[in-house]
Amino acid sequence: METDELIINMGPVHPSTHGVLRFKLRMDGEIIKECTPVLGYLHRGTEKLGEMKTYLQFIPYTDRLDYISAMPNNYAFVKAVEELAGIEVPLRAEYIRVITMELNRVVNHLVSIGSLLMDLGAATMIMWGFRERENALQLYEMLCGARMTFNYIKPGGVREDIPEGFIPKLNEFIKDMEKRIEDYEQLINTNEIFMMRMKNIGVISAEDAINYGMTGPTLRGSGVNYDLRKVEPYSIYRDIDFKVCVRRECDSYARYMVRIDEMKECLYILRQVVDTMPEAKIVSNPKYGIAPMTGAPSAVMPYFPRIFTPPAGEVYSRIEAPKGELGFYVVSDGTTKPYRVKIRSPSFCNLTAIPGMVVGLKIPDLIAAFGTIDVVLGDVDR
Amino acid sequence: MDPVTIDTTKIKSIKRKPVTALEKLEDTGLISTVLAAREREGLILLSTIDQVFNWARLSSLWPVTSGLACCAIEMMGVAMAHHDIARFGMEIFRASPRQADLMFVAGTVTKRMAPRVKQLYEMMPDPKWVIAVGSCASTGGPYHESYSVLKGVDLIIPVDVYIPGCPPRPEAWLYAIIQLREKIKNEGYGAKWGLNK
Amino acid sequence: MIANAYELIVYILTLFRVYEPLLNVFQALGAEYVLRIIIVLVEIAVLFVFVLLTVMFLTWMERKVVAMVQSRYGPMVTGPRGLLQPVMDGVKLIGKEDIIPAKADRWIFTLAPFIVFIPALLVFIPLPFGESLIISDLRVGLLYIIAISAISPIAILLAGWASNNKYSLMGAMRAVAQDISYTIPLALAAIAVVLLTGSLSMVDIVNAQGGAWFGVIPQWFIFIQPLGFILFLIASIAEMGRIPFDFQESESELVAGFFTEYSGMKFAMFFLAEYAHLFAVSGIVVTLFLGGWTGPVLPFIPVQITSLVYFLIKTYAVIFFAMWLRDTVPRVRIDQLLNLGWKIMVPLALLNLLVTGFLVTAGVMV
Amino acid sequence: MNPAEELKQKLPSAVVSIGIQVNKPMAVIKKEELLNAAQKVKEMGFDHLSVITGIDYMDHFEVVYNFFSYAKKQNLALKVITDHEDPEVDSLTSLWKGADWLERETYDLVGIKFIGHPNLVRILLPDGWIGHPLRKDYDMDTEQFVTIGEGGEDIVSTDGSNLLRRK
Amino acid sequence: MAWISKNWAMSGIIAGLIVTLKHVLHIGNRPTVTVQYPYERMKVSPRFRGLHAVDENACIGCGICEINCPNSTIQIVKYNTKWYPQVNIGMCLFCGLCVDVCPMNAMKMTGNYELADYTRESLVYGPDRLLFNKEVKQ
Repeated sequence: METDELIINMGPVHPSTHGVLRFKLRMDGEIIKECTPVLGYLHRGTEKLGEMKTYLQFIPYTDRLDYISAMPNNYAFVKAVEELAGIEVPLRAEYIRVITMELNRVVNHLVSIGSLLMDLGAATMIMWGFRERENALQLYEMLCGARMTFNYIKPGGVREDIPEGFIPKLNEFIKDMEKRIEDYEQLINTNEIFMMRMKNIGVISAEDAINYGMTGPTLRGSGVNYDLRKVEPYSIYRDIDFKVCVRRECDSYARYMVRIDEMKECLYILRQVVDTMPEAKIVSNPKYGIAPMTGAPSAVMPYFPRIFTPPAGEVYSRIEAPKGELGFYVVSDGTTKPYRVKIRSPSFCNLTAIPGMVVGLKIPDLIAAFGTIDVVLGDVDR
Repeated sequence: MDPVTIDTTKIKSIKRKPVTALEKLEDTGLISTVLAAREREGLILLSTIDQVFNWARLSSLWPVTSGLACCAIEMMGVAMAHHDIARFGMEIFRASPRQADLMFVAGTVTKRMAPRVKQLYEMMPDPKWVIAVGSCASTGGPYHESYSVLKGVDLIIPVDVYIPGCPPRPEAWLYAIIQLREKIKNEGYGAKWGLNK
Repeated sequence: MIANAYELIVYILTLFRVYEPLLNVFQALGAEYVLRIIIVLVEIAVLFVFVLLTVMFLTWMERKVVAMVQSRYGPMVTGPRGLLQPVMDGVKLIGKEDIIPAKADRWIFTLAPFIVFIPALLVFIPLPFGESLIISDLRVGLLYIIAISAISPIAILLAGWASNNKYSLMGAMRAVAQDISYTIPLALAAIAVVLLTGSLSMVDIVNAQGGAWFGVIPQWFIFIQPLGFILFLIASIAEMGRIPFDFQESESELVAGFFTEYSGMKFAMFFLAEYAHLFAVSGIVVTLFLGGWTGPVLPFIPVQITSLVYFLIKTYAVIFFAMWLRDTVPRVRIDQLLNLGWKIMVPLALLNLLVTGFLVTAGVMV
Repeated sequence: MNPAEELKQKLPSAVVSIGIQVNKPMAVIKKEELLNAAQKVKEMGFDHLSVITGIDYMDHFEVVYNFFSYAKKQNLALKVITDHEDPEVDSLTSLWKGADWLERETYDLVGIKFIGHPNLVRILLPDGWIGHPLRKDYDMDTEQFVTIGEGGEDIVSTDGSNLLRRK
Repeated sequence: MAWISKNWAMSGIIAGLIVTLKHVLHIGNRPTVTVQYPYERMKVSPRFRGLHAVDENACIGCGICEINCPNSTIQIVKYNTKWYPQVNIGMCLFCGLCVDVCPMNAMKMTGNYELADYTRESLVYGPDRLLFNKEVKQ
């Protein structure tokens, strides 16, 4: 009998590609023979814009790379610039940065798990995830006035000190969140249908994962104990006690469980940071840049530079973003604008592994595996 | 006001098969009847039908799932528990454009995506509306200097309501939806086909 | 004893003393059958309106239940608590442009929604809504229902094929595979009930569950046939095509399944058929296993009304369960679904049938 | 001893110079010896290829590879300098599968060709796009439009009349 | 068959059903959280970055905001004999850089987010819509 191979295009506008990704699938019946992701539907030329903007003007653009967790993006770029210029950051500013970044990790994992479950057909989890995310966003709005695109972390500190009433609300959020995570676990973790869909699907061994350049929860789901916060501690992570969540099953379920564990770990970190936060209300480096001229609302108004010229040189600096290793390669020629900004985005490198992971599986498995890789198209296409 | 006379003989002499939706509707003679009635302000019944249809349309705007970029996350946020677009009967995000009435252009329309957005719009059945969300869709926004971004989605499809913001907060979306509802409420029957002008 | 809805209408008319004069008028014209036809048409009209209203209410209820699970409100703006929302959706869909894709098979594309919709209505004919509230008490009622339900896969296949879209075709294929593999355990589980009652008539099945043990526990077949009930429930959820078994329109995999290309009124008909089917199947579950319209008889209220209320309460409980389940679980994979159907449900249903057969022959049951 | 010096000891012919990239050791490699050096680097335990960056310096191109070792927890950067006319370096896809897309991206945006890459086509921009945007001499004034062809492929042209609405 | 023998109780699904039922019945601090927008509003933080506002007396029309804007949203235009910024909020990033750099603290961002409009031209907010007067407010 003669059979014909079916070519299916999933996307670019498809409900389960989390944005505008397209999969070109060569199918044999329901089995995927070959999967080719087609990218670039959200390619906005951020790297080119980086060469056209000054350092400070480029910070808002970093927000729009990985728009679910924008704070680590902000921080990664600022960290690169700070390393380049050798700026010291006040301790309180570092604490605030860590609070925002860990909060963002929780938000990111909520969205990631929620959209994974929605793709699998259970719409409830995403609603619950976004319900808690909304509370976190209100905290962000208190802090920096925006919900998703913060422009909060600046070279030498943060934009503003934390407002009054922030810490109690944060504590309330942490307490609430711990209960909610129990709910999620009860709803999903042991669900037989969920296990059936996730176990032994999208298996990638540790060697392959390293070879593909996967990082973050996807790598830790394959049993590699690797977290930049531990390996190359930046900011104040050296002083914080936390453990790296690792699972050895290498499948989609392991990656999902890593995310759940990481959320709990984030809450643990947040509690610590809030408890040990220094009192001195200095959130920017006064040696660097100029103070506001007139009518400053308070004495603790942060100082940050208006025109910023790091010395010539190049730096590659990376952090552990919620999705994996986020790096910025910044080349400076001593002017106000970077000469070249290269973004090493975790989603792009993690997505590399998809074609190898899904051959021989079915479309629903592709969706499950893809959901646990957790990509954001703004981060992939930049 | 003089009654509008419809010369049906002229229409029949053309003898062309109606192709587009507009021609089909004209073929039934409904539009011209309604328009004539509106002109004369005599037939209250027909304008009531207008109102009923407008009411139905504004009450059940089903959006097509077409998240493009950052704003898509806020679009999900609008649909979720805290803001709950379902109160307006809009939570049915149809994956297939054939069953949708409203398109949120939520995010940056890149050059590569532009023909697809246009195709998606063309696949939607009339009457249909478009809301351009955020700076990117309105004017190109942050990326309007970029080589690969379209400077505003209204260059390729007609837009009814623009929402500024980057991304706009969910209340701003709901405000825009209320604005759109106001707009639909005041539309004539043939409004989407440009006949009541 | 009033056997069915026709006799009920006659009875009511007689009660108001209009039946005799009417009959006389028609007899004088020599056209007695016209009156019969009119009464039957009235019956069908009432049924149709009832089904339409139920479907509208069900869509509203579905949205509200989902909203409640997800800590939000659901439709609120249109009408009180959003009750007018389904009406608005319907009116809007009527006013939409009707697109037939250029590459589609025009005739089949147009025909398919009707072929889906009509069986969804026909299923209601032998379904007893209450004491004597039945259009026609067919002697082969259960068989008829299963046979009529088997038409919808054909229509779905037609729709998927005619759309000329890969997603539609795949959705249709899956739907057909699913329907076929789940009709068998469904029928086998139902046959066990038939063995107990010895009749295919729905009214007989309900009447067999009328009694009570110790005067308290109702003699519903769910207690005699727990395994059969679970199998029937799972199979009927699969037949309805709801999460966790909604392959026909699994949004995240195949854009909207077999009705991807449908718009306007044709899409509305699929929608109507889906919810009518949901109500019908829940009604069948109630009839077969939950005692149908039986319940405590109240004084001063006609038994027709109380029985209808009991039936509706039970049916909505089953529907609520289906909606509740939908909000909790993800969907299974198509091959897992077929595995479940053929390798687990069919053998279990056969086992159940075997045991029931033994017990009935031995005279332990009934 | 930092890994760049170690590499220089092992492959003295390949390493032009060693330096420091803020706090990461860096070695400048001869263009012809890149594959050799990468092989050696992988043997030294640098199993994670973090990023490939192509930089246009008007008169020459630089390609920078950043590596990390999971076992030793060390960083290493390799730099290759190519001429501006016909920038070509060896592909590392045989050693790291993850290099595949990174190289395609560098080819797409900077225009550096990778010899031996199995599928060196544009990844972010559609096929047929004129110019490589991250080069300093990229023409930002000419707008390019994309339309969809018969088979769903992208067609690039500078004429947007099919796409744009008549105003 | 092996699968069913392990999972015949479906305890995971039943646990899930219990959680969702708790939400339906609002048991244990699981309330309905919806804020019904046109009738109720969320409290907007004082730092919220919404529509711009320019202090009429403080602004000196220096144009620092114009140069510092990442995507040339702001233009300085003449209005009533003085120069004031004009903001095209249809292009604005709402990043707050203009507020940060203003030497006179004249630029502010208000909590106004209800900005949707029917035309693209009406999104250009000239000084007539941006200016506010401190004295009048007090």
